[in-house]
Amino acid sequence: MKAPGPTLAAKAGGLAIAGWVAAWLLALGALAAWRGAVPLAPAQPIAFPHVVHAGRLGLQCTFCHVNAPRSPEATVPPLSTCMTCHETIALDRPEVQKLRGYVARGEPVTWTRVHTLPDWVRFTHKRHVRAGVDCSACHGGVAQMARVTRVRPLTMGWCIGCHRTRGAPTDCTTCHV
Amino acid sequence: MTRLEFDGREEFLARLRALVEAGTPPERIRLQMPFEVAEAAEILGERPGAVRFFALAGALAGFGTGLALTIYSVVSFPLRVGGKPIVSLPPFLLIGYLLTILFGSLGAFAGFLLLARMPSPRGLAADAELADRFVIVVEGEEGR
Amino acid sequence: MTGTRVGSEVERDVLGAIRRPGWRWLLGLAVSGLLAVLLHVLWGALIVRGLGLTGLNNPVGWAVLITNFVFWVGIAHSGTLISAVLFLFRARFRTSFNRSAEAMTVFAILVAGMFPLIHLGRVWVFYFLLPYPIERLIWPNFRSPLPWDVFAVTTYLIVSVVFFYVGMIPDLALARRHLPGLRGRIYAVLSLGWQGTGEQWRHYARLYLFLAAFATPLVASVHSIVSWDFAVSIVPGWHTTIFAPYFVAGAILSGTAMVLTLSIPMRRWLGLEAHMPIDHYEGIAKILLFTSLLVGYTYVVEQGLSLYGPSPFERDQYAFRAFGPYRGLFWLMVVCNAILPLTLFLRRARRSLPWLFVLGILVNVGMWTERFVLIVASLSHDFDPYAWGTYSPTRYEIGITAGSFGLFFLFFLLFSRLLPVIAITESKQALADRAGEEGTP
Amino acid sequence: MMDRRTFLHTLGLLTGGSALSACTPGKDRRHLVSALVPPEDGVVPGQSVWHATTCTECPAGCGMQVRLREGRPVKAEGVPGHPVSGGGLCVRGQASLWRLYDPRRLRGPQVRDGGALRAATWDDALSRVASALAEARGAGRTGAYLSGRTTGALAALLAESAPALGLEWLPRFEPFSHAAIRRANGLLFGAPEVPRLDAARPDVLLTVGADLLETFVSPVGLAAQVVAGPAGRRWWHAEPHCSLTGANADRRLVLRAGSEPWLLAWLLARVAPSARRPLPPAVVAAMPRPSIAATAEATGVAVDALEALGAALAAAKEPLVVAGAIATAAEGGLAVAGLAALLQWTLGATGRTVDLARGEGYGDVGSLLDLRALGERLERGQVGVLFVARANPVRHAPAAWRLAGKLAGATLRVGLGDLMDETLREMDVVLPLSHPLETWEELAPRRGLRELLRPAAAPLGDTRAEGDVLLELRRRAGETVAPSYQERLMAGWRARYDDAALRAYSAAGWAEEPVSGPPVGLDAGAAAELLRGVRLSPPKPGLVLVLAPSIRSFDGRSRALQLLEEVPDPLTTVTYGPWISVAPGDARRLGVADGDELRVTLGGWSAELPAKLQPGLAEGVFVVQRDVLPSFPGGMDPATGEAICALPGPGLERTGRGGRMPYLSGSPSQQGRGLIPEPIHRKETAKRASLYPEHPHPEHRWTMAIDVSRCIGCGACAASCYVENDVPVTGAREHRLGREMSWLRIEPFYDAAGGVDFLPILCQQCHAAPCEPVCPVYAAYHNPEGLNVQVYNRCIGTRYCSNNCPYKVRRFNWFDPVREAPLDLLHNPDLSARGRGIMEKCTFCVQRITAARDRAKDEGRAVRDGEVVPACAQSCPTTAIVFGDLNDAGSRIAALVKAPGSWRVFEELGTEPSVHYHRGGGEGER
Repeated sequence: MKAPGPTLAAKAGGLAIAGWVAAWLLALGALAAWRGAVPLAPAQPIAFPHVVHAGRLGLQCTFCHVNAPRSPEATVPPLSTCMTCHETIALDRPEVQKLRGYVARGEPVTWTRVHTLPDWVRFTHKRHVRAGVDCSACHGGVAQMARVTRVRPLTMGWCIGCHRTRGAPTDCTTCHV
Repeated sequence: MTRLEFDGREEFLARLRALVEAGTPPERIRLQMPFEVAEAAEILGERPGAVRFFALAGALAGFGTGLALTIYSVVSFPLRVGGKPIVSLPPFLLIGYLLTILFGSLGAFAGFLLLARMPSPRGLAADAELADRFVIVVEGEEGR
Repeated sequence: MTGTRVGSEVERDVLGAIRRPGWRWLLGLAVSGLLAVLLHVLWGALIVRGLGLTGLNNPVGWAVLITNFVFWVGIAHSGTLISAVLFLFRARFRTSFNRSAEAMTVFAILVAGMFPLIHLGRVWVFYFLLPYPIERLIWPNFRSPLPWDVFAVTTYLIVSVVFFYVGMIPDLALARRHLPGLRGRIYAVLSLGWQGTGEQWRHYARLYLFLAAFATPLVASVHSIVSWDFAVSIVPGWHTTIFAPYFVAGAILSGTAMVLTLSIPMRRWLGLEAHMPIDHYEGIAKILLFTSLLVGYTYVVEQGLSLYGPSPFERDQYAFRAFGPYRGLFWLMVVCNAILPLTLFLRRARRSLPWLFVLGILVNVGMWTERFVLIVASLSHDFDPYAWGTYSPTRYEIGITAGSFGLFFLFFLLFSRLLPVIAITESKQALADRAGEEGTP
Repeated sequence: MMDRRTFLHTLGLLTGGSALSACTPGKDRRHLVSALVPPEDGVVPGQSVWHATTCTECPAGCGMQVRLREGRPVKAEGVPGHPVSGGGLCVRGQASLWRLYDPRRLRGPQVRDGGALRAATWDDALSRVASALAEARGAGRTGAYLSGRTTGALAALLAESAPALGLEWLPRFEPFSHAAIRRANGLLFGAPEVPRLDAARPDVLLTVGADLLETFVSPVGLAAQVVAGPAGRRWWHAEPHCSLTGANADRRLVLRAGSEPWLLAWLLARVAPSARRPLPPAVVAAMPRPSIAATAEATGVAVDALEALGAALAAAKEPLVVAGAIATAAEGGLAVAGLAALLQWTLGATGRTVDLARGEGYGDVGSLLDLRALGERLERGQVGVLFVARANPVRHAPAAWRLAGKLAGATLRVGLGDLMDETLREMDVVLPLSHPLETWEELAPRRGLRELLRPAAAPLGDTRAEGDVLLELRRRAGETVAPSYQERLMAGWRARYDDAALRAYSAAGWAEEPVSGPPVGLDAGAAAELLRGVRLSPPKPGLVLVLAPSIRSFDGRSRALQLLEEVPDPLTTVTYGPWISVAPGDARRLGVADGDELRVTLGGWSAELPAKLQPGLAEGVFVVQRDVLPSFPGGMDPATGEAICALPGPGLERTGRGGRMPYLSGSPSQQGRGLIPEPIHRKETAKRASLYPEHPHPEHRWTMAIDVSRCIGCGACAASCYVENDVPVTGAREHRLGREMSWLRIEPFYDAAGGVDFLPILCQQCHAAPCEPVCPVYAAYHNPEGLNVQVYNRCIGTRYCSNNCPYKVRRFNWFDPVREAPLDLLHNPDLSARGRGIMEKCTFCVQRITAARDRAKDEGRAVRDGEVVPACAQSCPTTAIVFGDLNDAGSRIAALVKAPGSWRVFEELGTEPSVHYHRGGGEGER
């Protein structure tokens, strides 16, 4: 009862300590992993090129996103809006044919959100648009994008920064109710 | 160089005193002790080390940090709670006080390591000697 | 007789203890290890399912978990007291206990520190509490006592660890010499290559002095700050100015009691009777008695203030404690903390290790109940009669409490085998001093 | 004549979120959907639309407006200025949305197959019914159609459909049939009606049994009237037990059960000589004249109390006596109703505050007599197909009748309803009815009033409107009928209204038409006859068990809705499960405490109920709310057909079982802590004692004032808050642990005399809030508009704020709040997410403040006074809650806060709450 002693003690001790530390590291790791990451430029069911519509054709954002100035949600246009032109225009393009396919099948198109905020943030497009904030302030130069990409951080600090510079309210209830 | 070893503290001190009175320059005397003997330093006429300055620096830094942190935090994002003023010093002083102690002790420790040249490779060497007796080493001229 | 001979005895026995793990030790290790695991499992359940698994409810938002926090922070106190304060007062009996007391301090803070986290509703965002420049641009609220806790406990932990470690450096160097092979190397590295040269000793002495000087105010401040978690609020029974001294006294009482509870068996099982003489225990017993008197006094003053004061809420509250559903615990706390320790006025009691051991346990039972009564009774009977309600713990809280003891003893058992449990170098010095006094008439 | 589209549009059929509009997925934050075509005009996603419709949780027919978001009703509120309800909506009305989304709602037809009910298709179920009808016709057996009270368009359809299907439409079955009152009025005035009351005008009001504030005919409207009574109005209420109505009366007289005739007879004799409308000599001759001593002896009411009452009634300018409910639901109920009617007549109330010409339209409601007759016919096998629609006779018929068994006498039993109940369980075919918010309907709850119901949501299950079922059955019988009930209704409206009228009707949700009835006259002979029939027998001594109606579930029809169990009973604060109220004295005698179980026996009937002490209660009286009983233990008064609800001589014994029961109040009394200072002196506005400087509220300073003299404790505000703010509904287990989540609660405080004060407590939005500084992360802070904001996503759940809140209004999410589908659709999209581990609380409906500010900004103006109405204030039937901006000097709130006698709870703590309480203008006698 002497030789095995120290090694045993050391082993047991080492294990216990290691286990405890590991548990903590694990917890912290899980913590770091805990956030719903959103891809910056997700693929869309139809590769709608803003660069053509908003860029080359120079359509206003609100031409399609009609609700932006009058509703909290900008909303994407119904397919009927697309069809006003694409009944006749660019019928040969594969993406346009995709679109017509959806319409023919009577199936709504489900886009992947690029700019999204957590459930605990209340954002209203109406107020921002009416305050004269340019769409690109948050959405970046969509008019130059073939595929819409999130270029702004959309973090709280970023929001507050802009609110402060523009003298907009920074009371918590402005965004968190 | 000469090396003297003692079992008892008293003999050790007596001999050390003798050496110094005999005119051996203190800087040529190296000691090793199993525990601290304050008198030894006195005999060699060494003044208390510089650890205290590190401690002081740490303490002041801590207090400053505490106040700066707290005050900046409320000024940068002022929020009204319980009708209290935005800059409410009493609690902030508390933070300052705690950081004083924290930085102070860490400063002192850092200072000690620096001054005592620790961790020292020589001390870590497998054959590093550690006296459980009192040792006086007097280095000869060639020692330098 | 000269210092070194006796000194080397200490050295042999203490470092020898590192080698011999008895079956008692292994058993203890296993039991406390299991309890520690239980603690983390139950905590996991709380995180996944929610704090509803506890018995907490609407008026009573804090209970056993916070009780444990206060309790363990209290335990942590005697460590600093014995090592720092007694060092400054040059109390000789300190040398038998300071090492284990310091270890106890460190472990108790580690355990205590877990509880504020355990009782958080959303522990996964605990970092909101930490003051670092986050992208949200928003900081912790330094006007709230909880960030004070964060700072106080962290400071206390770090300072205690440093103090504990610095005090151990020379002994680690010794251990390195006694243990061959890998473990020797480990101790060597831990000792940072200490050689005990005059130069090192000179700075070391200054450092130790300063650490003691810094740690001493912490004894008073840390538990005062913990007490302000309650005193700063407006809850009847919490909102009193006496809380800071009241808590500090209580903390030292429980800490000292824990020292007895731990060191008496340790002394026996590690065969250190020679180096932990009864006289030293008598010294500890005196501290226990003194703090117990303080605590008893605060009990009286607390009730007195409530009766004297203008607030009907306060008056009702103290009546509720003494005669309400928690009266059993209330009187238990009075007996354990303020009455039983009075036996220590008798020299025989002070010198009887069995009694000191039992008393140590009883006092800690009393101190735990004190915190429980203080927290739960006050919350369950505050301002609005409609909102009154009582609380009783569930098996989750009981399990976590047991687990916290497991974790603490796990740490302590490991310490008792892996590190020198008595300050060898200091003992040597003490012995030398005594020898010197005897030698020089 | 407008074209069909504009017609539909006018009816709001095509406006935002109506049943037909494309409903966009509300919660999905990961995707966006491009529909094929734009939604119908008017739909702007993320904006709410309010639909005016009608509440159907009880027969009163209060106005209800429903808020629609993304095609789903998310909130119900009262219609301001509505002729029935006057603008409030009661706790049951709030819960009607829970009925719409109730997970246990019948999703499709069921038919009985060898004992058990099994799901079936409509076609299958209906063809069964049709063939059974054909058979019965062949066998010459007329069927019976038993329904709950039915008015308006559906009544018209039933009246013509029943004969067409070979059915007899039996008198309507209502547990609260008010049969005695109708019988008496029929005898005395030839008008067998429940009169429409005007409780706002009387300066002296005596209610005997009639629980105006709970279930009596039209409680929301009556409550609004009662609190609006003239200054100095005195209101006596006489009853054996202690009801919410009694608790709110200026003076409650505890009558010995069954002694009501004594009281009324004595009063009649007392006031008749000096009355403004003298009684005919024959009547005077027949009048019983009990001595005051005998009356006091029999009723247990002190002589001087009687004197005071008699004198007050005699001297009153506008006296009103109402007897009903518990007072008429007993042997001799007819005498009670008759005496009360004569008092009304001779005191001059009839024709003024008691309107028989424009009655409540209960003429076609039957009574238990009709139900018994049906039972006998069933036993004799004279009934063909039996329909039971929207009624639960099995549960409400006296248990002794064993009605369930007798139902077997019909050839086929067809049940129509929305939730499975005791009656539907006995049926062979169960046809699920759509919720009133899923269908078109038109009600006429009282004579001269039409109310519109229109679909606010697409049906959640495979359900149909009763009208469509009837039409379909007639179609199958070979008739040619309207293609759908909707078409039939619309045809009716097209014929009745022009463009403008329809718009008005649609916008308001109701339309009133002048009704002229002949002035009623007293039939002296009948009156004398009735008086001679009055038996003044001494009431039976001993214990009495009172089966009281429940404000939370009316006669039990709303019992299935969990929200109504989550909201506590006003007097006992019991939430879940049955209980029996026991007077403290009796509790001592029986040796029971709260939660101890009692076995109650009445003849063969027995039930085990946990006891709850109720201080206001007279000794010897035990109260059980009749909605919680599985079966009805009482009998029937053969004279009127009313159920007998005051039952003498119950056996009571402890079972020995017991335990924590779910009630919320920690103490029935204020413990002298002066939450409601008593008496209230005009106190100088206390100087603000604080070291800190007053902090500014530059823009708004939101403040609330609550009139405790108007608060009747009905709980509508609490229910409204639950729905508006998605407050988690936690259930009995959590309530037992003391973990209710209500943001707003009403605290009943009993005084020594057994009087009750109700104190609504919500977050007081303190200016020096104790909860704020203790939060380590600024989740709780004070915003510049005076709100004590709780930022949910910042909260880490230390619960320190709740500990430090003197009002204990903060609620912690102990678990993740879960709602069984489809209840999860009942969700206010304006709120940010909350979940496990988060502290939540009232913030004066900050989402509504934000919405109002948004509206104001759009219109480039400031927020108007009264524009922001929190959910609680909106629903309050008695408008006890006023909300506004204290910075606006002209606002109502500013005036109320300054008013003398206004106080704040625990003001001495220096928390400076933003909720001010006051006792209105006149102090009650309480």
